[in-house]
Amino acid sequence: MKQDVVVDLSDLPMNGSGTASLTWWGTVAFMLIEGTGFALMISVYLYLGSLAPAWPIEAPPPEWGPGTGVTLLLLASLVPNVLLSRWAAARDLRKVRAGLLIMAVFGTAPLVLRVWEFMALDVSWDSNAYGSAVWMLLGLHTTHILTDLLETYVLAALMFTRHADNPRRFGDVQDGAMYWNFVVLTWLPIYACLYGIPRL
Amino acid sequence: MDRVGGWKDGVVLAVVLPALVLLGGCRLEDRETRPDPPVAQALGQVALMPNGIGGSPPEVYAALGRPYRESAFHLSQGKRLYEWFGCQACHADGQGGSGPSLIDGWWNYGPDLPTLYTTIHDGRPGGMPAFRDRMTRDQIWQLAAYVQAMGAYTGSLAAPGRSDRPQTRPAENRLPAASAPLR
Amino acid sequence: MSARIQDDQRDTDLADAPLDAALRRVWDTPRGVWGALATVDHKVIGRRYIATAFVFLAFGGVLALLMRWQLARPESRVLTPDLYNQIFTVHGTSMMFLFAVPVMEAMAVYLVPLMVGTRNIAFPRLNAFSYWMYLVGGILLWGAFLVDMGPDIGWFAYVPLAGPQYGAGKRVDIWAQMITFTEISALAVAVEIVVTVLKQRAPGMSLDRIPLFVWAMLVTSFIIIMAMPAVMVASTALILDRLVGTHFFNPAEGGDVLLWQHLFWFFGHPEVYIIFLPAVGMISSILPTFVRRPIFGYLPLVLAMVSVGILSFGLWVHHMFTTGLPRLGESFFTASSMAIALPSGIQIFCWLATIWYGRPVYRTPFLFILAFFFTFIMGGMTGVMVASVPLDTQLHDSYFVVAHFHYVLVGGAVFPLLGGVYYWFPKFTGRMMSERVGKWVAGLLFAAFNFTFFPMHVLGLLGMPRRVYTYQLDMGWGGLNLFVSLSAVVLAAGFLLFFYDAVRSARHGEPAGDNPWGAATLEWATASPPPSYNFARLPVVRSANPLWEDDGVLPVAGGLRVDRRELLVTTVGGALPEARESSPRPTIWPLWSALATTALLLGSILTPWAVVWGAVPVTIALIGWFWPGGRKEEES
Amino acid sequence: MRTRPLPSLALLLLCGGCAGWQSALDPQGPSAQALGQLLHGFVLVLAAIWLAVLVVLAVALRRRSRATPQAADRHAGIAVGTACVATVLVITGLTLASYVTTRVISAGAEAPLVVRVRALQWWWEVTYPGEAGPDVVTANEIRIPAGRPVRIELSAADVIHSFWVPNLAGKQDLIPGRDNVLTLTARRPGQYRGQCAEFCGMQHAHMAFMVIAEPPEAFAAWRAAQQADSAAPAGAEEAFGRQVFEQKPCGACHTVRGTEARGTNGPDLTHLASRATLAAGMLPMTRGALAAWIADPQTIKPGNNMPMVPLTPAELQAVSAWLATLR
Repeated sequence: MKQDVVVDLSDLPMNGSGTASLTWWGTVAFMLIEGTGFALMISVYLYLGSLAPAWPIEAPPPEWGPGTGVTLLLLASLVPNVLLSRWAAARDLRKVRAGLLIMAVFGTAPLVLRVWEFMALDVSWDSNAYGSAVWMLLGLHTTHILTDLLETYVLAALMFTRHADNPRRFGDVQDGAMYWNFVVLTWLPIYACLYGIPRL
Repeated sequence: MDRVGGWKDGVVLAVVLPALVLLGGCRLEDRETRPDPPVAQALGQVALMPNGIGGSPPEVYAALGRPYRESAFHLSQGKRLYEWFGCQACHADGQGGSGPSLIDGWWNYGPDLPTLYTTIHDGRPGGMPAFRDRMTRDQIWQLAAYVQAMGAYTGSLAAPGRSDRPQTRPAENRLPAASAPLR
Repeated sequence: MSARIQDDQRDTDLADAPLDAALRRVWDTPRGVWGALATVDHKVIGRRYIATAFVFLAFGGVLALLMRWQLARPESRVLTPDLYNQIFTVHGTSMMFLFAVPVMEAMAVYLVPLMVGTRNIAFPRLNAFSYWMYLVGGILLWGAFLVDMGPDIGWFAYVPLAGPQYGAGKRVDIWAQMITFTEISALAVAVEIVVTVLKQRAPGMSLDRIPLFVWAMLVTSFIIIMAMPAVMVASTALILDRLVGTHFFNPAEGGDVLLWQHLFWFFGHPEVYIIFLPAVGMISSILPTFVRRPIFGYLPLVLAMVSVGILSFGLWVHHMFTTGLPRLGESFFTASSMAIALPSGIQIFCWLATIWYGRPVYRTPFLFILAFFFTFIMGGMTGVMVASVPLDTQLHDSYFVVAHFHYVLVGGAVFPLLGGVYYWFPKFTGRMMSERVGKWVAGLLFAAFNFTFFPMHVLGLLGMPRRVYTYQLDMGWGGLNLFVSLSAVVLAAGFLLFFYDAVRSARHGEPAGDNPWGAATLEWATASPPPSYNFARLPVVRSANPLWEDDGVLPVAGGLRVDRRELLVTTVGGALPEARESSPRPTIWPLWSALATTALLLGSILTPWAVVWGAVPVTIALIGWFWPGGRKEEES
Repeated sequence: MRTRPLPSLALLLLCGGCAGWQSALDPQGPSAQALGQLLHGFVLVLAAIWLAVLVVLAVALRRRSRATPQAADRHAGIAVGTACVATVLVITGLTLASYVTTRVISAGAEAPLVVRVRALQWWWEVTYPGEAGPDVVTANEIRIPAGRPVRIELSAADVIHSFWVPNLAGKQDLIPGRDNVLTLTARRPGQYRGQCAEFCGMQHAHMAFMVIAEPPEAFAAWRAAQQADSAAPAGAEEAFGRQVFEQKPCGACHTVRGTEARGTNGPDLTHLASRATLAAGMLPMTRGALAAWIADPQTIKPGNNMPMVPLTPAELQAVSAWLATLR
């Protein structure tokens, strides 16, 4: 087929950022998948709760302390996270390095506190369906913290190598920050569910 | 580039690999529900030591490939029989009651299969009734294997999972029974 | 011809031959085993995917024949009940999870990038990973079946039969992990397709110029994204119940048996549309070519697909009408199930209108579309019957339902798919399939299918439940069953003929040329089979039927680099160029990642601790995957 | 009745009834009747639509359009719009018809007679709670008085099963942890076969039962007879059979009231011989069938929970002889 060049693309940037980047859309799609997963797990929790004559089943409501601590830590982490995203947008390598290190700490702290949160549930996963539901809900969210934290570690390491000063890296940092926001925001309904519903 | 990969790869990968599994495999989870009558008869030939503890299983047991202890199907049948024949009345879910515990690691007569078989088949002094008139030999083997699995120190891949009943202890496939916390 | 390629060499400066050579240098998959394992070319992976899916179709068909052999006579003893139960479970599981969904996604993996005019799918390495995961999932299921460890609980694995107490051994665990494998692969492909369609369309391909197959795949991918997590949650809960003693499905400890059914069908009903919508898209894309006019009702067709996608999430309870749920809820689900007849009807009507004002050309793909009309509409009609709560109490779980879903899935999806294979085969291979054999294939499959499955409606009404390994002589079902079994042999012969034709034509078929059917969409604007880079210069789109524009000259865009893998990112709505983006080179890491994930998932069947130690190789593989290699693709 | 393929196809298309003792096409109760009518209505309407679409397709294939593209689009738009309106009307009508049928079926669910059915792998335990006297417990056979609604309370002991007597009513699942209810009415005395309709494991295919509708007097007499203990052995062979039954493993799982056998894992056999079938609808209730079943249950129904108990020929003869007298 004969061809006729009608558009010249030479002047386009060599990679897209924000909504012009493919990874941004991929991250959004995966957030949609995982958000659906969280919504379903919350539905399972509510469904089992609606069937049970008393909820929680044969267990006290989970203790406030560690869970609230995790919530506060996660909310506090939003501040450096948003700043990190801005620094990445501004392609400020030094600040991004610092921000990633801060985020590595802010990601690790709730994970450590999570251990106490599991214990504060005061129920085992094999005690009854209530225990199974809260463990799975909390476990699912912990997996997300863990994976995002690993990503933060790797990005932080990467930023101290020769691969650092590259707009793609800054894009990755921004996508990572967006994903962390997602992890924090999805925690809020789960927190409300785990700690509020048993006290209604 | 068309010579690289594509159709042939897809076919080859999907056909050859399961076939390899077949070559190396055998019938891993066979469910034999009908032992031949002569076999069932021979299953009773347990040679026990004179003191009634320890012994060798019947020759046919080895010939069958030691099915009872390694087959998840037989173990789950054993678990069903444990309920059906009222073992729980004395042994609870293994914790014991008026009868001894089956999961504390202590065996009054030894934990080997021929002994367990004989215990169930002939009964023991102190209240353990004989089941020879209430169960077939095949069933007694299944039950004995289940009891052994329940009290084993090492977990087994074939051990049953939890029952759809109120739970009194972690399921057989969870932990070596003796270290399982009781509640 | 191979002039030296400098840094930042642009295609605008090159004539056709040097341009081809330059693009091949960066886009061709390397030869040899490493190349085969490392390739990220969507066409190589797509072909592999399609071939694998058809192998699983053939395997599943063999199982179907075994079942029909057993059922041909009452109280037959060809198969033991244990083996029969494994066979029907593996048949259903294999057809749904290893054939129907993957083959549709595989067609999309191959076709969507070509149809939207880009050079590779978005996230090509994820694409390679998804194929490996799919392959391992399939091998897991079939390997287990071959060593007598096949699941024996039906493809929807109802608890408590699939639960820890009644599902002895590892059979059910294997089923549940097979689900994980195939869902990971399906979700990965869905993400790739969404991003490819939204962001990689050729310049000018605005939303109202997207080929309908691509629209269908976009909607399907969104359904997958929203529906598949449900079955992941369900199968995870099942595995946890079985292996670590949770109580999701144990009524004695506050769990619920019906929770499984809710979760499974919240996925399971959209699943039907995950299979059906791509087929609808194929018909909408094939039909105009063979009636020589543009499709009628582009906008209603798109809206119908979108509304089917949305409605499909409101129907799941109609699989549970006999479980004793509250009447009011059931009536709601009757209404919503009936409502989906409207968008389905709109599609049928639009196709009829297209044919009405067109000039049909009776080639094999078109014959399959006609077969689709006959069978799928009947399946749709019986679908209306099972959507009615009271009627469903007689029809549910009987052979009527077996007939119904085969009419929908084979009539509604496999016939269009086979039509699609005949249609796109020249693009895939550069050669035509035989028109003479193709007509035999279409005729045989159509006739034998109806003879095989229509009598099952009657059997169901005569009281024959599904999933019975035999039936008694005095039930009076023997005659019909024998007839069905004999027809099934003919049906199998039809499929055999199809496979023969495909294999033969791949080597000896007539050479096809770029656009043998005179079709309108972009995949026909490049060579058959397409070169590794798909398009030497990216096409520019000015209408919904770009190749039917009068002048016969393809408008294209210039200015992309030829010294690295480069493609174009465009805006979501109007497809206006936004950025030149690079596409990854071949890499072995997706394979390692798939193998590491396999170790984790398989290990977790044996011990829960595998999740912990299995995470280490997975993490290493993923770091290897994402660690930059310093290639030109990394530049910005 | 033996069904041949082609006549059956024709029969369904012509909406003809198809008699059978387990058939939705031969309704014998008000519930099945209403469903049968609904079925015929649906089939008629939907078959007409199906045919109409195919006729339009056939015409579309044959004609040669000379319309200008603009006119074609306009006409097609009107036609498609009309077809959509028609679709909406039809599905609304069918939905309403379904709704009305549901109301008809669940109306008048007042039923004085209660029968409890418990499903197990792979048989049905049937209990008539005692009004005067002990509960009547039987298996795989539900006797009901003809012409009277009966309330069937359904529960499952192990996995999900489904209770389906197509001649009398639609099916209802038996689900562990959730109890369901179904109202059955048989218009006329007769035998109606039912079968488990939800896959439940190895012997799902052989999990049948009989619903036997009798005139109310006959039913009352049957019920009174069932409350009695088992009959004493008539002769020496039967007495020996009873002794074997008590001493061998049989009694560990089966109850025969009036004997030592008090097991509860298997069906109650007190009045075994009064039932029409043996082994959940699989065999006729004859002495020969009894002997065959006891001798080798795992060949007849592989995987069922009755073991093969080794018996001598004389013991087997005697046990089956005795069981055949338990009327």
